[in-house]
Amino acid sequence: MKTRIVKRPQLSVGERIYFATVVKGLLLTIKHFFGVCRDLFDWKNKKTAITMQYPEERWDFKDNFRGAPALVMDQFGREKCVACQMCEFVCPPKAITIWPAEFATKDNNVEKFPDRFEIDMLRCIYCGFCEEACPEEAIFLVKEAELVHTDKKDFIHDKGKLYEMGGIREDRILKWQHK
Amino acid sequence: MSGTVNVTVDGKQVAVPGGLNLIEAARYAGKSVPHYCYHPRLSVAGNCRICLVEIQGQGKLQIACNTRVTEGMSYFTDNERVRKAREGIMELLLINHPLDCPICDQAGECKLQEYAVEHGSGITRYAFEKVRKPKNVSWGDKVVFDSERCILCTRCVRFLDEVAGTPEVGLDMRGEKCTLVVKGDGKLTSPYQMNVIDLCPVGALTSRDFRFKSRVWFMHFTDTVCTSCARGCNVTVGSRGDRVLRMVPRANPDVNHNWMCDHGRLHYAFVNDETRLTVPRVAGKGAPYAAAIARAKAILEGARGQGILAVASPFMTNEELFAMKELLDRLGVEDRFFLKPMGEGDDLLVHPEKCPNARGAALLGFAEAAAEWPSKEYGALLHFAPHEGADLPEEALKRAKRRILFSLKEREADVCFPLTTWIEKDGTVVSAGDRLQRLTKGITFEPTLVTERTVLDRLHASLDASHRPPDTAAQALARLAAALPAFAGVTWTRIGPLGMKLEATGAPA
Amino acid sequence: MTYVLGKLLHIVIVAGAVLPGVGAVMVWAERRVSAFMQDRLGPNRVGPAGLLQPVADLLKFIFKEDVIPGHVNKTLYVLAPVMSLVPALVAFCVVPYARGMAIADVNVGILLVFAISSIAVYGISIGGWASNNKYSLLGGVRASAQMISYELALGLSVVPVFLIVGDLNMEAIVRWQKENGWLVFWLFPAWVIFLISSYAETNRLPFDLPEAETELVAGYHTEYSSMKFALFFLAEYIHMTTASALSVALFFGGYELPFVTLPQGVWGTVLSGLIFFAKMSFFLFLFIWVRWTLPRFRYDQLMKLGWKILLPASLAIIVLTAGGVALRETLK
Amino acid sequence: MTTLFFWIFAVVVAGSALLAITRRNGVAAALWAASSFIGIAGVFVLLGAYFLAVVEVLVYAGAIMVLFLFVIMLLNLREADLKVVQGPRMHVGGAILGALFLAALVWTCRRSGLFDVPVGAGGPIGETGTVAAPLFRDYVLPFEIVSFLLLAAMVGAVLLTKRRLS
Repeated sequence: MKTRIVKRPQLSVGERIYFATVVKGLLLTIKHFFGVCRDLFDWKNKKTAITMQYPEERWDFKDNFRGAPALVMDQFGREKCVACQMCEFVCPPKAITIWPAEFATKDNNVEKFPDRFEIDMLRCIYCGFCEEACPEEAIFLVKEAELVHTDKKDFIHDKGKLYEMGGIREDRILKWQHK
Repeated sequence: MSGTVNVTVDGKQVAVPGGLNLIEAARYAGKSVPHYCYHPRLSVAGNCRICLVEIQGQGKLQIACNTRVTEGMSYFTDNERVRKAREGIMELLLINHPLDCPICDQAGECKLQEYAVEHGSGITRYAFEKVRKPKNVSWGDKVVFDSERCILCTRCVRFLDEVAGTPEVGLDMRGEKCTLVVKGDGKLTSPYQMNVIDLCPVGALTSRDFRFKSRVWFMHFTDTVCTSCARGCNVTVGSRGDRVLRMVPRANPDVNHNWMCDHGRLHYAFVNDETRLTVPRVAGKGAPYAAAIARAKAILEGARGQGILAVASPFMTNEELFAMKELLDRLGVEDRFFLKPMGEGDDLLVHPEKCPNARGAALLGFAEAAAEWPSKEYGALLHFAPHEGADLPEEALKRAKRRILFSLKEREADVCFPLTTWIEKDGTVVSAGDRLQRLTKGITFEPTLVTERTVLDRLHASLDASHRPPDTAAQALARLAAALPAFAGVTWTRIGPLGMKLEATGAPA
Repeated sequence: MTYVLGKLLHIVIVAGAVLPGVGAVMVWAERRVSAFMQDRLGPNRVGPAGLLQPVADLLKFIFKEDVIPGHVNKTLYVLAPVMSLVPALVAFCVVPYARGMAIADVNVGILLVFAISSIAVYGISIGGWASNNKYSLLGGVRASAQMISYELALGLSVVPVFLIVGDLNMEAIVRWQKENGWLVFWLFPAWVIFLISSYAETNRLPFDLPEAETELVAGYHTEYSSMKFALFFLAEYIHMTTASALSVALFFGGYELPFVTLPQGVWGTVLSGLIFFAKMSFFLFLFIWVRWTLPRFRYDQLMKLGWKILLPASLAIIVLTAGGVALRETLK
Repeated sequence: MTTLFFWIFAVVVAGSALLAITRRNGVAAALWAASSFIGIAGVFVLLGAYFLAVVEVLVYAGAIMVLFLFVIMLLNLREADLKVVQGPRMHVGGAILGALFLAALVWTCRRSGLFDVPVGAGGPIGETGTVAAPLFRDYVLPFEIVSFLLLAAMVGAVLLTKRRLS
């Protein structure tokens, strides 16, 4: 490793007096100040202000955004999750709890389903491992990022809530149709 | 058959007992040969073909399970030819496999999964529609059959025929339609039928009781002993979150080989009973242990003049019985009994004594209760209620003025301590044939629960400040071994995971 | 008696409404301006353009639990915010903020301002000491050392004003500027020293070492919360107001405008007041502007600047001005 | 009115001074001293000596006592440390010295005839001009000598601390 000695830069007289640099700094800040002032009158074409007026304006999340995990149904509105508990196993903060159950009737060719499926959003770290681990493509991290509740219990998303958030996704597996 | 023969496995020379097959012989060289249909306790079928090995001097590959070692034999378990053959077998086996591992209970302990990873190629070239076979077929109220997963190894067929003695299952049809069928109405009847679930190397046979309860990788496994009868079958208990989910047999050639009865296998529901007593009750109200022990002490001291009746339970471990014996010695109690539940037995494993430690209770000086109870009136009763079976008759209970009970469920008594079950504590029991075996703690049902040995020791210490109770079951056993000649020389490590025979008792094996 | 009552009313209006009002607006302005300079928007939800934010802040301060930590010197801890606020309010009394509208028209006016604002440091130092917290103590100690260092430069920087005007009375200084032009044109270097020193005296960036949050948590007011903290806060803004007012009165012609003669009577007074407030607002804005432009000084740099640069420079300006005045007198 | 204010200030001055010398706590003592100075400034105001009043506050309360406070805070003396230097002998010695100094002061003032001058008689005393004129005109040499002495003392103090450091 070669040692490189960096010489402390020698300030010129003008810089040592500071006045020019101070004025330069003041001009820079006031430029931004007036930039935002201008933007206030023409908010649509704002140039300087970076603030987003949050509840009215919202960020357009990218498709790979990792928001809250949610369960999805196939295009026929059928449950995709088979309660294999891979997500529960892989979940680093142990946020997922599944109570598997067996269908009472044998009419369908799907045997197992989650009786209860709970994700504790106070534990969830939005890592997306559940989505990666899911062999049935039944759990996805959706663009939901605003979880505000006044009761801790509400942060435990049950099956109904998870399906409501997840909605329907085109399915390639269609395990209900044939096996 | 006798003597040793020298064989070369993958170039490594080993001496193995004569008469072994190549799978077992390979173990001596530290090699494992994959196998589905072969089971050391069943006859050889040789139909899965995954155990093919190359024997030097023989042109074709041979199945290792049905070939016995000969002097000077040299074979390869892991060369290019063998690997290629296995890969082909794996691909064939998986052609019609439904790949429903996500909902299969076998996942995680499935030989198909393991060998697919170890020996499979990872891809399939089969591009056609898979064969559909019946799924979720009920084989009675204990076993569920999935024909698509079945690889037709016939282990279950052979077990029911050769071990259980009830040949109920057979193969039906041929070729790709080949499947297992049950005789008659299609329901299994054998009291040992659930062993086929353990035997099945894939997920074709699953337990109705355990079905979808838990994935195996979530479970915590504890090696212990079944307590449903005096046989003391060695088992592995699977639990999750301090609740017992299943019991499977653990191989012990001296007790149960690889099997256990269905009754014992399903005999754990009382452990998970949420209505169990978890805190002591004093006069019908919940109380801390300290208060309950203080009350029990007062009752015992107050009853000294009037006599105390002590009734132990054959579900207690030797260490608990010894702690009780020490307490009774200290109190000078003469009348020590225990109740032995009896039932039906059979020739294979089921023992008529429906408790794990009746022999231990007898060795520790408790008398088997006769039909006639002493007609004396007692000042106090110290009674460990058995988990099941006949309890103390009502008139015997009434004969004591004060009652100190240990019970699984709440009962009317002056002091009622909660019992802990066999999976919640360490200890030893004396199984049939004077075999000393270890129980191992696997779960903590409730953190509030205190084991009986600790309660007895604390009660003892409250009566006698000089009593220094042992901390662990191993220490308690050492104390017991020092005090009783029947247990002379016994230590916790000497018993080992498979148990030992109590030589000193001189009883017939 | 009418005179006393009138004065009392005057004091109550200025100290009870005008100054806290300016402080409140400044709290809002500080947050909005700083936001704008950083391309943000700042508080804009409470009321139109967030103008009611100070009210919301005040409500929060009032309803917040008044915590007095167990380890403090209770008497001084409670007294410190008051000791900080009172001098700030009193110092404004000699400022002629409109024609004939100084609360106290004293002939040593400007010196009185310095005297009173020099006492203000007690509030900060005592607050820091009474909190019994190492960060607070360091903040208090820093405040006292910094105040003494910059008071000299501050005081000496206005001496040339007196030399030129020949009077310590504020009204007289304003009148002189009406006739001879703003003093800032005569004494620009002195004004720069005055400005820098007044930033240091008000503990504003780049001289906010007593509360340097990156080093001292929150400095002297680490242990303060609710209304007590609000008093410290208010005191700082009133000090800024006074400093701005002084700058206007001493160097920028006070309530008068050049080349314009204000009408006599009530309207003239009101107009003059508006002019004064407009000028003052610029300096208040400058305070915020500078704060969000320049980073904080290191402590040794602060001391070096005060003692080695500003003090000799202000002395030199005095000598030069005195020479100039003497020359002028001789030439007359 | 003036008399009333005079008495208020007098009580403040004397009371604060007493409290300043009796407080164990250094910070409290310094604060009482500052309060005393402000009282004195009040008395000056009553006399019409605005300049003196302002300078009293500016220099003594605003600068010197702040410096004191600075030092006291930095030293952070504890009660136990103070007991060592505050024995009964110190109290007696201090009282005697103080009494002697007071006597000398009164004696000097009486001899100079300062006590005979009626209050407020000489017009605006302590105005900027009236203070400046004697200081820079009549007594300019003694003033400068005193300044020089102070400077010498300052340089000496700095040197002393420097030597101890090295």
